[in-house]
Amino acid sequence: MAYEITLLTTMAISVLFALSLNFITGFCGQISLGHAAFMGVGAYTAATMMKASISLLFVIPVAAVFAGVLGLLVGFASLRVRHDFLAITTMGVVFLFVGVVRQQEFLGGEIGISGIQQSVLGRTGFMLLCVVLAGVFAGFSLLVKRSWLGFVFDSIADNEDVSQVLGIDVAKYKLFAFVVGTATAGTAGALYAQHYRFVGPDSFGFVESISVLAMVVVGGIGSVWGVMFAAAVLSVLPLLIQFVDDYKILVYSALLFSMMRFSPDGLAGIVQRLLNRVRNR
Amino acid sequence: MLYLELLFQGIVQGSIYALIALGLTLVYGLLRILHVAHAALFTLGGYIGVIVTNQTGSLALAILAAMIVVGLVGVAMYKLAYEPLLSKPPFIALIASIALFIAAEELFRIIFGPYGLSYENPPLQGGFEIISGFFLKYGEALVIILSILILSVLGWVSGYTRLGVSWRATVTDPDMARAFGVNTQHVRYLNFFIGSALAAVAGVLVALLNNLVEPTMGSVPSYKALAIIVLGGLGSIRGTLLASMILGVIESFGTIYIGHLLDRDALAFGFLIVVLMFRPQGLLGTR
Amino acid sequence: GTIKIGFNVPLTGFAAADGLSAKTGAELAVEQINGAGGVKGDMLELVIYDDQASPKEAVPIAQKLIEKDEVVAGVSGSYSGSTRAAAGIFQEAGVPYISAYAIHPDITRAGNFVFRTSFVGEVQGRAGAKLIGESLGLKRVAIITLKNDFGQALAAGFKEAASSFGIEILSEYEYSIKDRQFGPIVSKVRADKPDVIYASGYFFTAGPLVSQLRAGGIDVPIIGQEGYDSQKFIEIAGAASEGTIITTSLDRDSSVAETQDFIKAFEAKSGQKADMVAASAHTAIKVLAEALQSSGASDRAAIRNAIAQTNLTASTGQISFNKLGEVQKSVQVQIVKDGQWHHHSVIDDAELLSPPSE
Amino acid sequence: MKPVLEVKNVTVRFGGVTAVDDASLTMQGGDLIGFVGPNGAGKTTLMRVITGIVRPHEGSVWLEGKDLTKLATNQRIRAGLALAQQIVQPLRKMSLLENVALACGFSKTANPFKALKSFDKSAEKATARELLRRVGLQDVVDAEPSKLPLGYLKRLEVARALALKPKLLLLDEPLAGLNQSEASSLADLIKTLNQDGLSILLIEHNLREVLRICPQVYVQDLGKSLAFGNSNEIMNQPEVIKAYLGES
Amino acid sequence: MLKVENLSAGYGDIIAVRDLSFSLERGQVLAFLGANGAGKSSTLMCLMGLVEQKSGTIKMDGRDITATKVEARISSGLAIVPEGRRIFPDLSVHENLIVGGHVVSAKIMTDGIDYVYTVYPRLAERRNQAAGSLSGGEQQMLAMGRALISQPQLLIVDELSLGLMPKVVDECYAVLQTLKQNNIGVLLVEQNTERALSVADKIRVLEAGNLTWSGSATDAKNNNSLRQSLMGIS
Ligand SMILES: Nc1ncnc2c1ncn2[C@@H]1O[C@H](COP(=O)(O)OP(=O)(O)OP(=O)(O)O)[C@@H](O)[C@H]1O
Ligand SMILES: Nc1ncnc2c1ncn2[C@@H]1O[C@H](COP(=O)(O)OP(=O)(O)OP(=O)(O)O)[C@@H](O)[C@H]1O
Ligand SMILES: [Mg+2]
Ligand SMILES: [Mg+2]
Repeated sequence: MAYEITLLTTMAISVLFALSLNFITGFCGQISLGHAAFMGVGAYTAATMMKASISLLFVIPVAAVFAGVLGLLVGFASLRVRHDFLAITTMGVVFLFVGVVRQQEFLGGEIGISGIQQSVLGRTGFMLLCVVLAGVFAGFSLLVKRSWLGFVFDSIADNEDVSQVLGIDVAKYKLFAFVVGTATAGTAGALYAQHYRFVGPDSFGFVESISVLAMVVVGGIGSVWGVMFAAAVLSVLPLLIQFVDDYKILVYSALLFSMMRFSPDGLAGIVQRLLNRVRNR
Repeated sequence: MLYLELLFQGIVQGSIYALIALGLTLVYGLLRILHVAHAALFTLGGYIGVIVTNQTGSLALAILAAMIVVGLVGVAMYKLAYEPLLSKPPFIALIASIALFIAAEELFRIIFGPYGLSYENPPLQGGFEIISGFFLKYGEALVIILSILILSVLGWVSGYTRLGVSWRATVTDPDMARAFGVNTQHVRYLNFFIGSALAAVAGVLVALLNNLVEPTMGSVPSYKALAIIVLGGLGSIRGTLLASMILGVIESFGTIYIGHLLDRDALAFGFLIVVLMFRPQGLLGTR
Repeated sequence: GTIKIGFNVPLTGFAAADGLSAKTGAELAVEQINGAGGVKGDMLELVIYDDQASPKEAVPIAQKLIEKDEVVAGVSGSYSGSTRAAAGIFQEAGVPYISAYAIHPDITRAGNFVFRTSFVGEVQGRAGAKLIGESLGLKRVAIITLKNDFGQALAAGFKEAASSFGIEILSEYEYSIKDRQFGPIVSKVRADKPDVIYASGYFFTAGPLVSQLRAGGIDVPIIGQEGYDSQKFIEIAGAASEGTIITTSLDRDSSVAETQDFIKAFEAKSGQKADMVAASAHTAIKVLAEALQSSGASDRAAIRNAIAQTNLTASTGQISFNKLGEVQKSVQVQIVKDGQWHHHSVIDDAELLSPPSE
Repeated sequence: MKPVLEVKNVTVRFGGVTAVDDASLTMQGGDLIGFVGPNGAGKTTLMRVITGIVRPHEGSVWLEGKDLTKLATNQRIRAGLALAQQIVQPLRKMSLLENVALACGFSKTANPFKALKSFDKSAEKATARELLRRVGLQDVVDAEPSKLPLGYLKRLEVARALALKPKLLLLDEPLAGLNQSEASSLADLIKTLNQDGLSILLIEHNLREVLRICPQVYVQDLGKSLAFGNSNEIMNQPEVIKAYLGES
Repeated sequence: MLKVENLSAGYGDIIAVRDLSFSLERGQVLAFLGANGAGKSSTLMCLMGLVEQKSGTIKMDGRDITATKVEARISSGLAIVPEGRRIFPDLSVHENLIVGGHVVSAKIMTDGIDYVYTVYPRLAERRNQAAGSLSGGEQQMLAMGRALISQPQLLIVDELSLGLMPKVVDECYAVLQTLKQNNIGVLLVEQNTERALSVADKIRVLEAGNLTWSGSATDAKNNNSLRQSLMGIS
């Protein structure tokens, strides 16, 4: 049972993290290849505070705020650059984040921060906290999708210039998406620090940014349920397919590739097609 | 004197970046795909280069073989992986490309082993002294000469020949290019062939300079080359060249003078971000 | 019956080469032990998981080893990041854990269930300082540091001890684990005109580094450490590798029977030359088996106590632990001669090499 | 009463080309002005200056006495401008109905927090449906824009602009691509809208329709204001004939 | 020289034109008329091979080109001025014209470009400007010019006068007259019905993908109900 708790916690954190990217990329159409940096900000903030014996429940909001502030800055960058330029700029953010963090003695430099204490919640309690936070944000995402906010996001994702001409203050909306998405990533980061009780510069690099993007795309970009499912599965897939051993990553990447190649709209797309087929019978 | 040497080292590095990034620019220009798996072709080039050299003893033959094989693999990659995704949103192809890249790294490891390969009798060792105390290695000289040669030929073709104009027409509107008789399919094959062959050349040369090819050899170029083509202004050949050289030189001086503040990658990307904030379209990009 | 031993090791990713060596070394040890009748008649079984040298993978793997596979003890065949993350989990669960070759000091500080059969980075760095300042009598040093926990720990130890050996540090350069092109550093080092270079790295970075330093016309001695310790280093650097001196755990020319046996058996099993990583993993398993033998494989606390009492001659020399679980042994110095690693000297200064004890 | 639109001495240069050269124009409330001039005269550019897509090098733009020059496009739209562009730009992943409904909801989309609090779209969809009917697109409200021919999209642009309930409507060649009967019915709609009190500035090369519905025309050539006044009189001026109509 | 029989064309499941037959001789102009979405553009693009042909045959000078690729059709003398201009925005004006001459020899191309610059001096002025920054009308001239470079036997023009000022419309129609005199066939789609009737020899009217009227331009002019439906009140 204990191991299952670990898996569930891992899944819940990934779901929260993936949904936070989905908010920016799936909803508002702003592609980010550097999302792990924001998780990193949250994780480092939390790790430093927890080392100073500050309670997890206080740590989480602070981590969210720190990540959100950085998110706001990157959001401003997104007002200058677009599309592929934005993708690479955000990618730059994650490299810069890792590069800066690894030079900071107070953040443990290359070595990172370890020996973080377990919280008072215990492993089960912590798992429940993670699941609840992921659930709450999923609910919020679903709400946004139904609201006019979601409608405006659709139009910005579609064409920013046209949105302007329809009287939409694109900049405000983009900043909003960035702040919400990155603050949530910061929250996931705080949970990460508690869960692994270790943070290091390499834990929040480009590879992690791509993994989370893969979760969003495999789930079906913009689809809340799809992204949740994909994040849950992909986060533990490497552990589940341990038995293929040496071929683990090969299998993982082959699955990812096939998914893109044969169902580019993700799991959500597959489900949609199946539903259509059933309905058309 | 030291500055001159550092500058020169920057140019060597820049030339390698340019060879790799150029293929990426070609692909991006034509298909708007951020072709990360390009770096896997670079690694493949390195492997073929070392293996053929070790078998035959001829570096020239190895370069040729690497160009042809990798060029064809590039075309196959386009055909099997990208062509079906062209009408999809760009990040689909990006993720697919990353997946391909990871898979390729794993295949290299499984096929050639994790330890990497080296030239048994590394060719072009040694060098000559241009001015006193200033060594130029044969390998580095070859890198620079080949890059200049290849890049100027390409620049000339794309800017001044009918073929180049057709290529650029295909870039902006493939359907209309077809409507004027451009065989866009051939253009794409050729594009991938040339771009991949260039990556292969870079792979052989880097293998030569390091005397090592490893499964993960492509990890640096995989993202740095993306930064370069963006910095240059996506799709601009001259921009790519300029950005490669600037990054090479910045990294060269940066390693020595601010290496303790920021590593090479962070340096390169920090520079990229600063430039993009002032020129969102890249150095030589147009909007 | 069988006794399960957990083994986390990087089989994919950037550290896969060392991972393969470690895995082969550990498997060799298990084969040898089982071939000799196992532990009190029970066969050892390695439960191997790939941790990609990443803490993120290592944590769930440690949990799985402990909670799902119910191993009696664990051995790390991995780098510091993942080993350190896993160590906390093993400690909390009260399962003994031995790090074969990861160098970070915090690993054993996770608690009393965690041991290490190789040197802490700082210790080896200090040994490097003694080697340069005293044995070689060279004073003006340029340091080239691999920018990760391994390289920085070495550099820290080196710098700490440098002044006591009269060493003057002219300059220090850092490079990242992905770098293979060192042109700018070579140019600058040449301009610095040092007497000797102290450069950290793994064989895949050190190979290109050493060959580029030599090709750049720098002919002063180059001192490395156990990261170089692989035949592959010599293959990559080729002729340029001649004369490179390193501090490590494995002495190829050792007269100790265990070491010679290991080298032969490893080459027979893998077709590769033995290296430090393989020897260390081999040693760690041997240490664990010895403890199982003396304590029985039932009670983990008893196993821990048995490990703490270890006094064993293994392929990397005489092994015993201090109260923190750090190994106390002498440092081997090897030099490349005619394309092979050979004995150069031994550094045997108990005070200088004393590992941290708390 | 303040003029609804004032363009004062606007100049725009692109590199060496001066697209708009010291152009001025004043529109009173309720005007319907035909904006004509040769190809490349800078009409679209001036229109873009008015909507804020292009920043003028010199000059200013005023709407009902309010200086717009420093405002962003979306703020100008909220101040009462609406634009139907020459090159159609539908939101391609939305149906026509959604395209228009989004514009109808402009009071709900003023900022993200307001938008987050609003869920109901039925009123906007009803209005959107009515607007699409007015431009003759009632049969394709649920179609995807990318599958529709140009003429439909032109009318979508107009419907979407109307959805913003503007004080001043800017139309850039709305009739191009429509056949003559379609064009004249859209022109009738424009006329009706104007009679209902909306001020409209209409760029159009379809002179027949311009002369039919616009009481006044404003002519621009080589970026400069050439003439302004009663349509029929202006069109008989020799310099207009020379620059625009040609000999025949 | 062009003979089309029972042509159907469309996009996937959508059929845009059904069962269309017509023919055209050298020196003739055939104009398609009809409302938005009638299938005019689809027909033209199908002739070029750019829209999927579902059934029917296309013959050029007696040769069946139904199954041939786009490039082959260009070589057999077709050229198009597409709807919405579709010039190459990133290329300069001059380079756009070079693409227009992709299939012909360098000599023919150079002559063609010179000819276009004399017909449209505005383009010569802007030869090095990126085509995307041209005004709407300038782009239309460029689209027209680009199609003329390869000295086509059959010119296909979709919406010739779209966005052109009256003076330039006159010039373009003058060019069509010249082409007619040079024995070149023209397929024309035109919303300006009067203009179309003035130059065309034959008229075909499409409605919702079906051919609903065909006849000579003179017949069309005299057919009141037709004029009514195409020109609205007049
Ligand atoms: N971004 C740009 N860069 C360079 N020149 C430009 C740019 N935009 C417009 N121009 C030039 O400015 C002039 C005016 O263009 P504009 O589009 O305003 O003309 P217009 O009056 O709308 O013409 P039309 O009736 O043909 O649409 C043209 O000559 C055009 O080539
Ligand atoms: N890319 C496409 N995919 C699907 N359907 C299309 C596509 N393009 C056009 N259609 C459909 O084909 C039909 C005919 O369109 P076409 O563009 O040929 O009309 P048209 O007569 O040229 O109209 P217009 O006068 O507006 O240019 C329309 O019903 C349209 O919806
Ligand atoms: Mg215009
Ligand atoms: Mg049409």
